[in-house]
Amino acid sequence: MSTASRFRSIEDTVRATHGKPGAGYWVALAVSASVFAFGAWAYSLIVRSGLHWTGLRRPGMWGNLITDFVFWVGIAHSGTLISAILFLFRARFRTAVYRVSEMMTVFAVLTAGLYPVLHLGRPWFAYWLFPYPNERALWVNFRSPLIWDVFAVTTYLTVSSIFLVVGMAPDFAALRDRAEGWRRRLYALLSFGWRGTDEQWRHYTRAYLFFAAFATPLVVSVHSVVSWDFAASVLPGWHSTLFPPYFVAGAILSGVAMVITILVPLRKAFHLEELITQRHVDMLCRLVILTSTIITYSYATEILLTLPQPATDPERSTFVYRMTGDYAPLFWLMVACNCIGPLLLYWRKVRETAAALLAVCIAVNVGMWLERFNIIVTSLAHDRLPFDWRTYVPRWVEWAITFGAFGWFFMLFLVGLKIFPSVSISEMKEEIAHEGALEAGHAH
Amino acid sequence: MSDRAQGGLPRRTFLKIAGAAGLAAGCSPKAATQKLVPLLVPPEDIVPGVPLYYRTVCRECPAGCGVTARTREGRAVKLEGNPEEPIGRGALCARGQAAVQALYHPDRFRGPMRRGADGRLSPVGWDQAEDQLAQAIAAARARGPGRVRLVTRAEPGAAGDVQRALLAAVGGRPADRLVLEPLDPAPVRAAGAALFGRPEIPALDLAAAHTVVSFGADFLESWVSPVEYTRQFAAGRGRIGDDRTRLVWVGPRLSLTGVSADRWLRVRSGGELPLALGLLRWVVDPGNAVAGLAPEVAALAPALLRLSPADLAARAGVAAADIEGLARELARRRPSALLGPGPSSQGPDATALAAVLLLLDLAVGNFGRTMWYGLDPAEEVPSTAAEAAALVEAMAAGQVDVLLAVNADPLAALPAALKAGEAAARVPLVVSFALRPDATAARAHLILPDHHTLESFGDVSPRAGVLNLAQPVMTPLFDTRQAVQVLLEVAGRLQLPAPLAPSADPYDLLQDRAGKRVQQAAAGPGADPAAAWREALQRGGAWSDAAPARRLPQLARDAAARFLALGPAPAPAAAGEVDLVLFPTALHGDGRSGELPWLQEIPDTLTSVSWSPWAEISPATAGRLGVRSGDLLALAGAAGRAEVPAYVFPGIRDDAVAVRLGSAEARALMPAGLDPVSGARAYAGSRVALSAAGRREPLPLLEGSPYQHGREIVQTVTAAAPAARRADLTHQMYPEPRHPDHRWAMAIDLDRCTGCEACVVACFAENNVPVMGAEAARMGRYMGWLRIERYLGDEPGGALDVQLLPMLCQQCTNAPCETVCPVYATYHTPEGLNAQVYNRCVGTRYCSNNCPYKVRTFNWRDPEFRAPLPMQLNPDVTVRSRGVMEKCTFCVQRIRYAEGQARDEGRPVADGEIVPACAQTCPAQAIVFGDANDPASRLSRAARAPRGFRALEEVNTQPAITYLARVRRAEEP
Amino acid sequence: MSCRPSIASLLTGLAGALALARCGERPPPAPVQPIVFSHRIHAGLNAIGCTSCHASAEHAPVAGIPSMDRCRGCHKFVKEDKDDPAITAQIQALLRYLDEDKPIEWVRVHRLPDLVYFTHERHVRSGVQCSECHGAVEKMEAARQVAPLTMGWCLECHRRKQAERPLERAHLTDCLTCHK
Amino acid sequence: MRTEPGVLATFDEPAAAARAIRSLRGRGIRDLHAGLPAPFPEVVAALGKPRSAIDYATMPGALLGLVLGILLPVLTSLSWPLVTGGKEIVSLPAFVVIIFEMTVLVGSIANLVAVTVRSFLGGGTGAFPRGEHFNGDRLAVFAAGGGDEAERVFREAGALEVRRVA
Repeated sequence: MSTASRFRSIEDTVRATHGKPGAGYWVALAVSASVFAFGAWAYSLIVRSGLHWTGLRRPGMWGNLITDFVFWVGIAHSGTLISAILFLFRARFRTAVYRVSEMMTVFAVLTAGLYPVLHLGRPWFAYWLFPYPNERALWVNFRSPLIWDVFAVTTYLTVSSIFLVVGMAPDFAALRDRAEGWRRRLYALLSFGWRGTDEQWRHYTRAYLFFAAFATPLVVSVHSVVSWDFAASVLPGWHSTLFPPYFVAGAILSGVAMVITILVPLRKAFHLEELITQRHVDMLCRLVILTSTIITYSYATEILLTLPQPATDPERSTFVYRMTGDYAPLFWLMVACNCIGPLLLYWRKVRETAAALLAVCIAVNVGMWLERFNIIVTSLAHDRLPFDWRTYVPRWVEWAITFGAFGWFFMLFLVGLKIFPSVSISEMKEEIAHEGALEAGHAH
Repeated sequence: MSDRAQGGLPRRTFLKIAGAAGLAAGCSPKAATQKLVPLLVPPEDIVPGVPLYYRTVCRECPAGCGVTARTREGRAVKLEGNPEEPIGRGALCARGQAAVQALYHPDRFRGPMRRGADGRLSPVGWDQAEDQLAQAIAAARARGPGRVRLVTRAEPGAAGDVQRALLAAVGGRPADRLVLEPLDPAPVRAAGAALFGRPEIPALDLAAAHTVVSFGADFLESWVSPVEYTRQFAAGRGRIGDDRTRLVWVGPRLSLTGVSADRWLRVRSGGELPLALGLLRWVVDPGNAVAGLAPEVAALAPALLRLSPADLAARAGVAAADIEGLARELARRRPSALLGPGPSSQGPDATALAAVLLLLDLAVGNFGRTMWYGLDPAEEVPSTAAEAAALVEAMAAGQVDVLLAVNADPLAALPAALKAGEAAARVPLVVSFALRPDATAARAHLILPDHHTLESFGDVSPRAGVLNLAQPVMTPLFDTRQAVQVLLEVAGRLQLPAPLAPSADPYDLLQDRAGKRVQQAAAGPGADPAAAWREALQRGGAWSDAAPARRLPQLARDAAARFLALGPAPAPAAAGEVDLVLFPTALHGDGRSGELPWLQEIPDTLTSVSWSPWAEISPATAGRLGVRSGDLLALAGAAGRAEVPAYVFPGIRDDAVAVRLGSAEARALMPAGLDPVSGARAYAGSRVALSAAGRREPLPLLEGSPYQHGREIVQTVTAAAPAARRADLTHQMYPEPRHPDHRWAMAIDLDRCTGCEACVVACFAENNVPVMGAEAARMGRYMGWLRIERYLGDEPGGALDVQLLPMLCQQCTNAPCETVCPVYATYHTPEGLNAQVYNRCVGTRYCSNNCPYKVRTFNWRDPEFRAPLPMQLNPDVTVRSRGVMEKCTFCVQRIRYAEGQARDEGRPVADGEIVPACAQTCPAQAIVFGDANDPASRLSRAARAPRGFRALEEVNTQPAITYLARVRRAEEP
Repeated sequence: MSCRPSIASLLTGLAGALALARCGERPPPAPVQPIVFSHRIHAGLNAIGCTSCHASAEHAPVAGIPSMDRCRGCHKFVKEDKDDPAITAQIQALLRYLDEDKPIEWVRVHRLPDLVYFTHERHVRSGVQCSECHGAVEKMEAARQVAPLTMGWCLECHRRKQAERPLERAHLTDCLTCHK
Repeated sequence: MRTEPGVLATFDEPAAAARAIRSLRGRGIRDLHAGLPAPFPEVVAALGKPRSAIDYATMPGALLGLVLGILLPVLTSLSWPLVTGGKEIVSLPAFVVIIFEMTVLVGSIANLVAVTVRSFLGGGTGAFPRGEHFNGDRLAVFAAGGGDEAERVFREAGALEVRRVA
């Protein structure tokens, strides 16, 4: 089979994903859209009459919404990790999967970015969080971790979007050349007049390298900054130097798990098996196992370092409360999902049976959500003055918003799938040409 | 902030209601287009934006403290004590301050009403109303004496005279006037009468007492004159040595007063008398050779020695050693004061108890040193429960044609068992002078709403030598009329031989009585009576320190004997039966102030319950019944039954259950029984069957965990170890921020604080803290800036060691809340305040998360102030809208005001010139505020005390608030 | 502080906020008053001092608007303008109010939001001229707002004054000096 | 964009294209351009053009970001100094995050601008004939100014089609 025909077959498979959507697609889209709509309506209640709709109360001033924020920022991590870091490490297995994870990243950041605004008492003043010259001569407090957040998240959104769009330009060009009608016009637009001359490639590949170089430390920084939202406080259970690496690892774990959760059905639905092979999936599973063990280590460190403290130590008291108090079931469920579950991936059987694999990965995502919930809620519920201890239980409005975000995410994703090339065509071609060269080498 | 939240609503409502002019200028601008309505004729001394103070008197309880009312733009915004007045001395209790909410209560009657045939109330003109009443009275008068009855609160002043005169004029007997003061300690009067021929409540000077023993007398909450007693008691606290006043609490339940006690003798309900007898017996026992014993008491020894200590101890339910220990202390630490009985110990033997206590006081020589006879004017002795019962009988028997309820709500105050409601139904004309709907008004045919005290003239002399004057601090809000005036006008419509008073105008009346007195007192060479009267009105009264009768009361021969014997031992309790303890609280007293928002919203100090009644049971009892706090308990007694949510409280005996007086539940359970000697209601001495109702009604609780979990948050010191533990903060990362001119700070003496909640009410009033209601309270969304944290001990199930910690913003130097705010809504001012700029706050709520003291409250929804409550709002403080964080500001508006004054006069701010609302009103003067930069300031000196410690100091927030550790009693030898 | 999402709240970031600042700076036109009261005639031609009507400006937070009594004080005698019938007409209108003992419902010209703690006393006593904020009222027929009365505008002056004596005037730029 | 006459040859194997390019350059025909569906290393190598100099845009961008990242928090904190939590007005440790994020942000934006100029929106097409697209299954080599010789070389290298472009 000649290189050219294999090039063509790749394009065909990718173009097939843009084919006329089936009933399943429409159902999925309708479901996610309506879930999102309900969440949006639920939030409108809060805008209209205040946060009393939530289960929040002193001392638990943060709950579901912030949990969701951290969760989605976490999801957003794998994308850039896979595309940028693995690119720098020349990990070839990334080629097939990085486009999907990049799309995921951008949409996840778009989701995460909502929450800091949603949870505000006066969301209509959210723009006060940005430093802009104003008539009141007021700026923002750069000492506040929340401002670090604003910068980290916006930067991350910008860079990862650029990364995605620039990376797709050559593919759009390829699609453009074979598309008609609105698609042709759209792709012509999105390919930024790409023609694939050696000259263009020369600068493009260089620039791409730099994007990767920028994105790599950014990935690490963003979730560290998010972790500082908590670590920079004085609250027992939050104030911990371990948080940055711990959060980054957690983010990657949840992110990769999410990638798998999306890839597995995707390659079934769009018959991408020969592009996204079992080998790719295996590599991702290894990532899951690796990060999961890091997480396990972090949990252990936190607990083992505080347990020796005297029983009156608030720090210790908080951790004991986390493990034995009102929220203990959630804690142990989290341990099961994040520490035990991923170990199942050691067995090939689990990795190869889609159902089992999905189960493990979804469990990890549940676990990671719980992790953030536990960190935020249990610490707040058990601060230094026992007289103020009080638990927090999310109300239906908060759940509606939480799930609404999933609706929003998958809505974007489903639309994206029908427009974006979900596998990088040009890089696949490069791969093939490379393999071809090797075969030729053997032949002689 | 939001149009709805404030500004707009208050002002519009005010214009509608008061129609006052020039107000918009004073109130905050907000509405779209605003009208400025000029005054036609400017009243002198009302300047928009400038506070104006009036002196008047508090009528929320018989103590009759003096009041200073702060008014703005002609409306009362806050009540404070009158510093010149000898009883309150500038302090005012929770109930006293809440009176302003009765003034602005949304439910107030807008004018006189008459109940039509359809049973519905409809407005009526004053003339018609008074005519109707006059005719009814005339008719009743014709049918003989006793057909017209009048129920009133104690009125030691002109109002009382008028009432008596009116009844007399229509041929009534003195008994036709029922003075309803449910908590009046009649047994003390009766005992005084029996022993010394003095039917009085002795005046106290607890400051002189070394040991105070209270037999159920909650003198720091509601007993007789709580503000005065608290001040006296606190004077002897805050010291380490042996001269520190010690308090011993005797009773089956640890009341809030008991919390201030150094020792709690857990007698069983009804065990107070045996205990008192035990003390007396020990004291007079020649074997113990107590020196300096009053001979006439010593003479009682033979009778007393007949009692066996063991038996007494058994009857009291305490160890004989405890009785002896206390007796020794009384013998050693003189003078002392033995107080009682109070409602929770006022049983069928109340007079005997009172008598024995008086004998003890006499024995150890307390008379003339800590207590005196001769200061109780006794001009308005409240009626006894027996008389109240008689009235109800008369009503039920149809012997009453006209019932006048003046500032009294008999239907709510009397036990349900008396069925006063049904009885009232048989009275042809019930007239209520209530300000707003109450139980009596609900059955009244005619409602003639009285002025609020703050709208009326009057005089109160709670004690010989004390004449407190009430005067209007603002024009009446509604078409109401002062009760005395109505009564006089009604009298005017009866063809009486002579008018009761020269004029029906309350001011004339005041002058005619109080005015004359003052002018006589001022009479003499070179004196100007008129000026004296003017001055009296300005200062809020006329006070002469009438020298109390120094001579000791003479014990009447053989009078004591009858009190020295014990009745038969009470029958053992049947299974499931426990003693019923009814107690008043500092916030509700006898419950007369009704459902005022602040008093409802602010949690009870001991239980942290708000908005709901509760029944206190011990953990053991709870375990036996298998209930936890919030489960409904069914209480069934001889008087009646009630279902109340349980509150599990280690501060009560296993064989007792306690319910707050003034609640409908307490009324239902209140025994109709009396103390036969004094005729007082026997609140104690009855039993109820206790069972779990099987339903649950979660209590709105403020507390999370009531235990300190070994964290030593609230510290205590002893004579042995007089210094509090301080964290080592020598290693600092940053230099401390400089405070160039001032550093405002506060010191709170936990040895003085009694947890009376007066400071909390003051804070609500001063800072427009919103009342969010029961649902929010249940949800834990209490908005108070200042809360009194109450710890029951170290660990659950551990020793009971109640500690109070008033918790408010600590105004930290290194405030964790400040760094995390993204928009500088909170920051550290050059004067050391932790500022909160509401209009900059976007509501991330991170500051609250990062606050170790959790003193920041968040506006989950827009607060609602029902008209005319907005008129009480302090114009110097915004009402915060939903979505913003708020917290204690050290009353920055007061700081600003004082600094402005000082700048005008070109002088520095003087020490003690700035007083936050909480410190101002504290009856115990436990709160000191001042400039920490000035080493000589009262604050600096207080904060330097070795007892001083800071909350969670190890977090290195460097709070501006120093707590002075409570002093634990040194063990008795 | 406004609780309803203003238009500016919808577009976040620089552009929107600057737009907000702009519209904040334009003072509104003079409102229509129930009767045409001419500051020019009173304060200008007749040179009546500000505080002789706005009496409490020097010793109270609010300057206060003159009571009807104060109007009567002069207009007991001044009942017409010989050479200007228009003015006479206005005086007649005022006299009608006075006869009926009705207050004139003036439309408010200067408004500060409730979150601001502003006191005339402090400003007047520290030597700020009325005209610095209210403009040349004595030249106005109908009083109108000339200054934007925005925070930036207040701050500009506060900073200027503070710069004169930085040490003892530190509080001039403290948030709590103006916000309650 | 100048279009000059030359020879355009299309291949289906990068290797073949690379071979052709090498022999052409051997013959002194150096003005060569390629249209590639992917950056095939061998072809790029054969063309032997210098490494892209896009760094010269990206690096200054990053530095500018760094400077802005320092100035923004420092100057705004000083413009209205408010003490929070007893910390210094200018507390650099807290600003590090801002500095870093700004560096990355401005750096990548500069990078984007640079690559847009050089490779997008018609940039970098050089002499490659307009209207010719090779993003699909073929790649093409264009010998600008090439004549019969170029044609022959292409055919030898196994071009699928060879044609003249006027």
